Amino acid sequence: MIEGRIAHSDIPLTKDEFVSGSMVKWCPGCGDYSILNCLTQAMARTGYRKEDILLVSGIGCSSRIPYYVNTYGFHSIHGRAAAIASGAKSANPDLSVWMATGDGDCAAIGGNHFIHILRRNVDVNIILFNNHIYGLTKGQYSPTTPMGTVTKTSPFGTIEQPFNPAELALGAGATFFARVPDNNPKLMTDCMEAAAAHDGTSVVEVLQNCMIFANKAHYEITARETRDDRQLILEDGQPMLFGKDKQKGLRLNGLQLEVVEIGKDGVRPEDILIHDAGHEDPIMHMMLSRMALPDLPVAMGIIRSVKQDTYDDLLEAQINEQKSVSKIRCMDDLLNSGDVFYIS
Amino acid sequence: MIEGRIAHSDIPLTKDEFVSGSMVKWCPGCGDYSILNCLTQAMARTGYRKEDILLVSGIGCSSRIPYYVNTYGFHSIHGRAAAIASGAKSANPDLSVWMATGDGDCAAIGGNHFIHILRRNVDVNIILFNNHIYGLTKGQYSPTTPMGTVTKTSPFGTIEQPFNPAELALGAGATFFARVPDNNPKLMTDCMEAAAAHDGTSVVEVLQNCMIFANKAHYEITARETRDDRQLILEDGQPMLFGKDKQKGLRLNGLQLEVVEIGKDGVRPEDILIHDAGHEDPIMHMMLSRMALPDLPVAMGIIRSVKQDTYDDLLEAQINEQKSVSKIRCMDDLLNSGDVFYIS
Amino acid sequence: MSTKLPKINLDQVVVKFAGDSGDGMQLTGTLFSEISAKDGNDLSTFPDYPAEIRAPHNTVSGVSGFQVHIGSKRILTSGDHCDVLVAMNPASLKANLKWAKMGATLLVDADTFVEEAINKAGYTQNPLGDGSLSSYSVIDAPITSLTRAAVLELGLDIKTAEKSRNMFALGVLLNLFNKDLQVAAQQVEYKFRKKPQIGEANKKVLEAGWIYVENLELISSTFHVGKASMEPGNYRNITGNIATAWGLAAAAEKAGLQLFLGSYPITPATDILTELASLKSLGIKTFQAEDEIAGICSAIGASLTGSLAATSTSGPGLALKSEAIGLAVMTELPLVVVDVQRAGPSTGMPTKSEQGDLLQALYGRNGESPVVVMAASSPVDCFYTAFEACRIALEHMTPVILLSDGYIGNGSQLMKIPRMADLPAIHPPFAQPNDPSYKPYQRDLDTLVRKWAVPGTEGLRHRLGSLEKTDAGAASTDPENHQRMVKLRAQKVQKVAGRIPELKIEGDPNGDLLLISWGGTCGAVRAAAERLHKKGISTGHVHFHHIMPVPRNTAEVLGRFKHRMVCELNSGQFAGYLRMLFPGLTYEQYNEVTGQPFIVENLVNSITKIYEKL
Amino acid sequence: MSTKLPKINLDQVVVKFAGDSGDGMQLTGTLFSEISAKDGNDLSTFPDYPAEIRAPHNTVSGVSGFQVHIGSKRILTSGDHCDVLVAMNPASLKANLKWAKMGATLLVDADTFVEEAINKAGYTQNPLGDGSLSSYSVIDAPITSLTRAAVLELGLDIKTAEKSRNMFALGVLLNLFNKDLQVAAQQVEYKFRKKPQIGEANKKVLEAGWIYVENLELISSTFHVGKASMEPGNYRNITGNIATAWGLAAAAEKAGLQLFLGSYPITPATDILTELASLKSLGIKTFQAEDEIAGICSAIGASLTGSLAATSTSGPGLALKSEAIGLAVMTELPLVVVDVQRAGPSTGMPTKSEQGDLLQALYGRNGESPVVVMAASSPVDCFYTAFEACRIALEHMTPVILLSDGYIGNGSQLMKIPRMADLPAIHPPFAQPNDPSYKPYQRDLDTLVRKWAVPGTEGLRHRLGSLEKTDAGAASTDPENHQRMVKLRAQKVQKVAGRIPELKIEGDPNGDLLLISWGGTCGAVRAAAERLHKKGISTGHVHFHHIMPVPRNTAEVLGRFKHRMVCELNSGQFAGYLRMLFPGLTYEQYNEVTGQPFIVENLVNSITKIYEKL
Ligand SMILES: Cc1ncc(C[n+]2csc(CCOP(=O)(O)OP(=O)(O)O)c2C)c(N)n1
Ligand SMILES: Cc1ncc(C[n+]2csc(CCOP(=O)(O)OP(=O)(O)O)c2C)c(N)n1
Ligand code: SF4
Ligand code: SF4
Ligand SMILES: [Mg+2]
Ligand SMILES: [Mg+2]
Repeated sequence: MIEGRIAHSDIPLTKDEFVSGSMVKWCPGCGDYSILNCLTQAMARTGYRKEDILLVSGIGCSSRIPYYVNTYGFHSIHGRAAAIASGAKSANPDLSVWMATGDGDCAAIGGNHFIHILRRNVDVNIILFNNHIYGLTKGQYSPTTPMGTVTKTSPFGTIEQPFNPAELALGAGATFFARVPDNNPKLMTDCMEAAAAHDGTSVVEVLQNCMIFANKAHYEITARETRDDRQLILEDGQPMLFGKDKQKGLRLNGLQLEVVEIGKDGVRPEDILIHDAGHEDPIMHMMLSRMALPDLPVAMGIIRSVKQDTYDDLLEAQINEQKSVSKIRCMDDLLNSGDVFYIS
Repeated sequence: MIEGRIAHSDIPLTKDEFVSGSMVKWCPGCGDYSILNCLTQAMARTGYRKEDILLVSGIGCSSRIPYYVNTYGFHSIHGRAAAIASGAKSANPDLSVWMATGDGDCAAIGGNHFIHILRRNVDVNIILFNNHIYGLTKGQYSPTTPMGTVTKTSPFGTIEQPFNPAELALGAGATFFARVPDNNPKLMTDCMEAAAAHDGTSVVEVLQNCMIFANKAHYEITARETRDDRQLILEDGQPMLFGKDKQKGLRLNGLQLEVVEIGKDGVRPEDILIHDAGHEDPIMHMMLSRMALPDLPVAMGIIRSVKQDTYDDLLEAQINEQKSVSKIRCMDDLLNSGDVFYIS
Repeated sequence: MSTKLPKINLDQVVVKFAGDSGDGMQLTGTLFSEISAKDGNDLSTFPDYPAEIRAPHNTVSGVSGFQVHIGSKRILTSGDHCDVLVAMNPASLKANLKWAKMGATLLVDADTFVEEAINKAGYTQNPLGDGSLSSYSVIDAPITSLTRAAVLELGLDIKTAEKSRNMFALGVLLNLFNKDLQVAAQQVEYKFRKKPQIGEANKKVLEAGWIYVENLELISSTFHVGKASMEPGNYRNITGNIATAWGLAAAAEKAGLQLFLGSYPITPATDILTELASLKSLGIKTFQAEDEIAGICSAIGASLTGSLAATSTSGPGLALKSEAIGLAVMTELPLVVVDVQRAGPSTGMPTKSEQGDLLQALYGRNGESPVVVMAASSPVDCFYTAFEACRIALEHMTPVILLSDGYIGNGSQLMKIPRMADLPAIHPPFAQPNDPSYKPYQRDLDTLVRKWAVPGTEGLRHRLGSLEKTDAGAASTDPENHQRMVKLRAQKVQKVAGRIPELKIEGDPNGDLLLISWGGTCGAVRAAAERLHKKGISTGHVHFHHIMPVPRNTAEVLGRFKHRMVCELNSGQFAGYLRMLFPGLTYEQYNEVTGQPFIVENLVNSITKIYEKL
Repeated sequence: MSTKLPKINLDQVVVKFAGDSGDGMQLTGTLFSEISAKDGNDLSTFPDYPAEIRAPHNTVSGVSGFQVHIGSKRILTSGDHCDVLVAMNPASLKANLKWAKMGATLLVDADTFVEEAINKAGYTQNPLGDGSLSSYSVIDAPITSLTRAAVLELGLDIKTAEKSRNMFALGVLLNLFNKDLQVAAQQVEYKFRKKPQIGEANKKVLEAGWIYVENLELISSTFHVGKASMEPGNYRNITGNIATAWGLAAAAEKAGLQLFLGSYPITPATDILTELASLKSLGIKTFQAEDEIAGICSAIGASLTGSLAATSTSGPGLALKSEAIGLAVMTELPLVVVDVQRAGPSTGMPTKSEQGDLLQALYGRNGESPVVVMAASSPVDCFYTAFEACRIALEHMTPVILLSDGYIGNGSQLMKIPRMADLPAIHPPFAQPNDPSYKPYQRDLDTLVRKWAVPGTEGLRHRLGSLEKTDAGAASTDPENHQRMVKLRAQKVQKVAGRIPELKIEGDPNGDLLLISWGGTCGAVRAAAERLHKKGISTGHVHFHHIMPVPRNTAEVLGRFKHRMVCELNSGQFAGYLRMLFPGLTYEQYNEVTGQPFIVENLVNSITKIYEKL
């Protein structure tokens, strides 16, 4: 994006100014509240004028969020937010375009638009509320529901392998992917801020808890008591350490990641892998994305963030180029171009 | 799949019996002819009765192939073949279900069904005719067209990163993926045969030449004169060697694949990586999928082939389980189950 | 016990349960219905809930309602205004008082009428204290505290304890209506059979509610709704969506085929998928697809390969399925598409009902693309209409769109349990293996139906497709062939008229005014017709189960009356359709597009007004 | 040169070029049209090609045709039967002879009439030798060999050389019609300006063809089609699809907005996308989406953010867009949806034309979902109708569906080049920044149009969405609000009637018979009306550009005639629609569903027959 393309607010904005004040209609205890909190905070931090922010969503509990955010908003139809946001940003690159979507909205009905926006790298910031369930329609399994889960539509357990959104996104060419639990607002807000700063499509997957239909779906990963040992919070340029005292870390063994403990079996701090979110080749990011309990901690934070031309910038550039080289500068030119003859 | 589920023909069948005899309506010189050839050959090799094979396709030049194959066929609508094939196989697992699709049909409008069939691992054999163009509609770019290509709808070059079908498929959880050039019928037929033998969704991507709208799109890779140096033909359990005299090979350098020459710089045959298509972790398969000219040869043959329960088998198993445990065995049982009361 | 109070006999009563989304009103209403049914009442129910899962506590937008209409006579609708309103908090009262009849009994939880809740509901003062309810008979029980007290001995935490407040209300009502406490206690026990401790608590609270009435001096009389005179037999209470699911399953069993449902969840149609997903022991396969398009396409794949295939959805999903329905039209494969309509356009009001998809069902596809369209008229009728839709789809090799709606889909009725042996047989037109003369599009001369050659059949290999085809199945752009095929497809659908029942006029068979309805409004319009007739307007009523094609005698029936009035919950779609089909006649319209079912009283009044001006 | 042969003056002539898919017939036809246009003829063209890219060589199914109708009088259609048929191989002759008038001139490449090709075409013997063409005037030129000879000196390989065979045919025709060789040579040079060597070869062959006529003893006379009397000015030949693209672009320029097209390729609509993709210098953005749904959704995103947004497709794509059109209806955003209709149902016959999507355009969405529907009547009219569709969409904040079809989309006509200054202004109803009273759904009292507050506008932040809304933009399930909004959306669309032109009757203004048409059949039906009138039936013709809403005076105009006959290339969709709207009248129908345009002669004969029975 051309620096300064999106106008900045003259005065610093606070999170509260980004709260619309509409009555919030999520269930008490829903993880969505925390996302709303972080999102408004992150938007305030971008410094963009509230008028220049557009939040597009699909349909689902999660997709109600535009009503609660004090920017321009569009609560669209199920699954299509990515296509709408692509059009909005390509048409009007002066806006900071955000998108909110659920695991069903994004990966079921919206799957195609999701992989295509990533491939094109349109500058849209996607917040993916992944609660492993269809909330709004009352508890059917989604494409991220773990194999074997009993839900309303899988009374004997699902028989489908779930998507791992990070793997799917990387396979589609994602340039930015972050994953955060819904109970770490600091990390979430930081990742959202980074997503906004990233030129191109950025995905922030939030492991969100649906109290009602998939309570504790992420509990094994996110429980406060055990999370230090079960989450690896990535920091760019830093060694990949985790555990209460950051004594555990990741090491590469062939093509396999393994957990080692510093000081044990002669492991030294410098043996630990350093996270490089900006590495163009996505193989290590793919490995991080795939890390799963119980053998490995789950990777949190920014897994990948690489520079690549955005669709919207390239489109503008092509238009500017044509404007400068073409002789057709207005409709009268066009109408009178080529094979025109006078009839008397 | 349960062994013997699909009936075998009593007599051996030949390729010719699989040719329907309908007039073939592709352009002279189109790569599709070679695919038709190999497909009928591969079908003959499966030994299945012609009646028990169903070939489903979408819309496109490529999707016309069912008319030319002497099995049951279904030339459906644009992009939906994977959904139709999923239904066909889940409903009727006694059939050997195949699917033909183009890069537009599969990765543009059909993208969502493609990633979902892979995630579910329905036992369908997909032949993906990848010619980097929309053929039937006369030459618009597709989601696999390389960045910058001039086509009818991109007169100043495309501004979209293409999908790499293998990467996309692996990101979606593919259990079988093979890639073949359209001018290596032996390899193509072998891969198709392996795809048919694989339980679950298998994809055979054919780098197919569209004479008319994207001639020589794959020429750099497939040209006979140079192909030995530019293609690495994978063989399961074998070292990954290529070049005229198989003197070049792949070695792992950190997380990077590199080309080495046996005998040069002390490289010994045992330094060369061995291909393991059946390895569950897809990281190496992802690396192989991503190999690209000029630094690396392009991987051909079966990149990945791992065992995983199929959707259709799990569905049958769940039904059989319920049939054995439930008291509801017919509609009369159901109608009279639960809260029923007599009114006199 | 309750013998000391006088009993008033009523032939019908409407009860509405209203509370916060989490207050368990749907369960309470269901239990009340079931207990009444066991007591011999006929009934009809109507759940009316907000789109949010747990809409904000104590707000009007968060109120969840469940209306039950019980009677000793045949019950046609879930009732207009209610005789008894249960309001579990101020917001419920605020939202529903307008639906209570003058003089109705109001049961409210007095404990909830605290300042915060009163304000949140939008009241400026406490309605229990300001005399504004003086024309009602108010029972302001301290339900919350009495509930807590009732379960004290069980040692539950307050939250769990309070969750059974709804049972207190139920207990009060059951006593008021002279229902058997024992039956009720058993029913509650059954519902909570998987959580016996909670069940115990609920039973205790139920009893407390019951006893409360005994000791109450406020109440001067109880009511008694007698047994309805129903055909003797086994009955069950069933919602329209479950009935639809079962109708599909029954047709599969009758046809000797596997049932395959390809679907994507959407309110208010999801229950059909949910129900069929649980019926694996009947060999039923459900495929929860990635979207509506994959839902129908997977069903087309299943139909192609020999299953009875169906797909279920609501309006926005039907829109997405349009293109694929065209594929089923072109390939002439059997397929049932269920649309449980909701209020549109677009996402609209997902939990509200409407009849807005009629023209979409008829015409929402490219090209000349005729399909059979039918509509269910009540929760129970969903069973028979779904069965019939399957029978037509299979025997006529055609997609059938079955229109239901949120009102009948979620509403319930008593169903006399049918015997499978009594349902009609289904004979799909399978092609004979190795038939040397088989051609994919060769047709039965009479019905114009082509034969179904399922992959796997020996000697009949062929290719179907979405391109225009010759009889032999070859793609063709020949002008005459196309014209012929377009006609044949249309005629094939028209031929279905030959096998469907004729229209039956209820009420006056050739009077001044014919009320015309289709779909889920049958009961309300029938009731309106009866009342109009009683008011002295000679009125008949005709209801369309079959919309494309219409019954053979339609023109004749429509022509018998001086005036025709089409009543619909849309802007006049069926009226327009009738004008297209039978242009010689004039049609009056009565339309509402509010997301609510017809109120019989409004119907009667409005129609009378229109009629008087004719 | 050609002065030695007598010239016969004709006021109109139909020429059909037919050859194998690779024979370059489309180019030949286009060149012939352009040269005729420069010579002052009015014209209309009709390309008719197979679905395959290179259908099998020498087969009937692989024949590609291009028909040109030129005249010194106003040309209404691309012509019925042809006066001159060019057949580049036996299959082309076989496929097209039925379209040649008795006595027509046939130009064939005698070199191609070899046994294999003759058999492949389905002839049992050589038609050039069996006397079967005796009623035609046959020029059997050895085109292939003469072509080779003509370019011998250029040293081209045989394949390249033979590719210019079509120029030989063109040369023959130009001489036959007394066209200027110089103009033709320049035109050819221009077409091949990027491949000058090929251009050189083509020019040489063109000359050879020309000269061939000079030396030909077979030909006894040449023809002359005089200048049409057209308004003087600058003209160009333009196809309907290009005209549509330019109409959209012109509207954007007039409105001062950026044009955004979100689209997915589909025959026969792709050219609109292709054309606009090339116009980046006008600031036009095209987004080739992953599918039709993303096509329209990206356009909705662009509309939301302040562009003039459009999406283009054909029937199956319109079906896929149904759900999203509902979103635009609900959010009341301006959007133009172009449907270049083709023969359906389903994939149908993609390269053939039809008017089968009318009811889909009107009703193919869930719920009550009204949009403006318009239809273009000719290639040139596509420009003006597209412009007007944009103007209405922008000024009335509504989606507009613009129906075109394959026939007018691919066909061409001479367009008098308009001046942008002469086109009407476009004023979108933008909201004022910081307007304190701004509400998203507050409406202009007269037009019922809401204001457009584009993101970025200060002080107007709001949320739009697919749920039913109050004026203030809050989601609402209030019954009265919904009823009101449903009505307002419908009325807003009806209000457009206030600004569109009234219907104009051509021919008899209140005679016995009114022919009614809409869309691309205007020319044929007008021609038929004229001929019927000449035959003595007092006939008027009225053509509908506006379908929803219809012009204000429709009822009055329809009522003036004794009989009304609706002529359509479908099974009677518009006729049914008129019955719905104006039920007091009766409507006769004439329908064809063959994938072909109307043949004026058939129209006249069939209508006469029907009329005589009335
Ligand atoms: C076209 C269409 N299909 C289906 C639906 C019904 N529907 C609404 S939200 C939803 C899924 C919600 O799940 P998710 O996206 O994970 O969001 P959550 O509610 O869990 O936040 C579905 C199936 C719809 N509104 N529109
Ligand atoms: C719903 C719909 N959209 C668009 C089309 C037009 N269409 C037909 S084939 C095709 C793309 C063909 O490309 P590909 O799938 O790569 O197949 P190929 O012709 O190259 O083999 C398109 C866009 C259609 N038939 N249906
Ligand atoms: S249903 Fe689940 S996701 Fe939806 S608001 Fe309630 S807790 Fe949150
Ligand atoms: S257009 Fe291309 S892909 Fe299609 S048949 Fe011709 S050569 Fe093959
Ligand atoms: Mg979810
Ligand atoms: Mg292709």
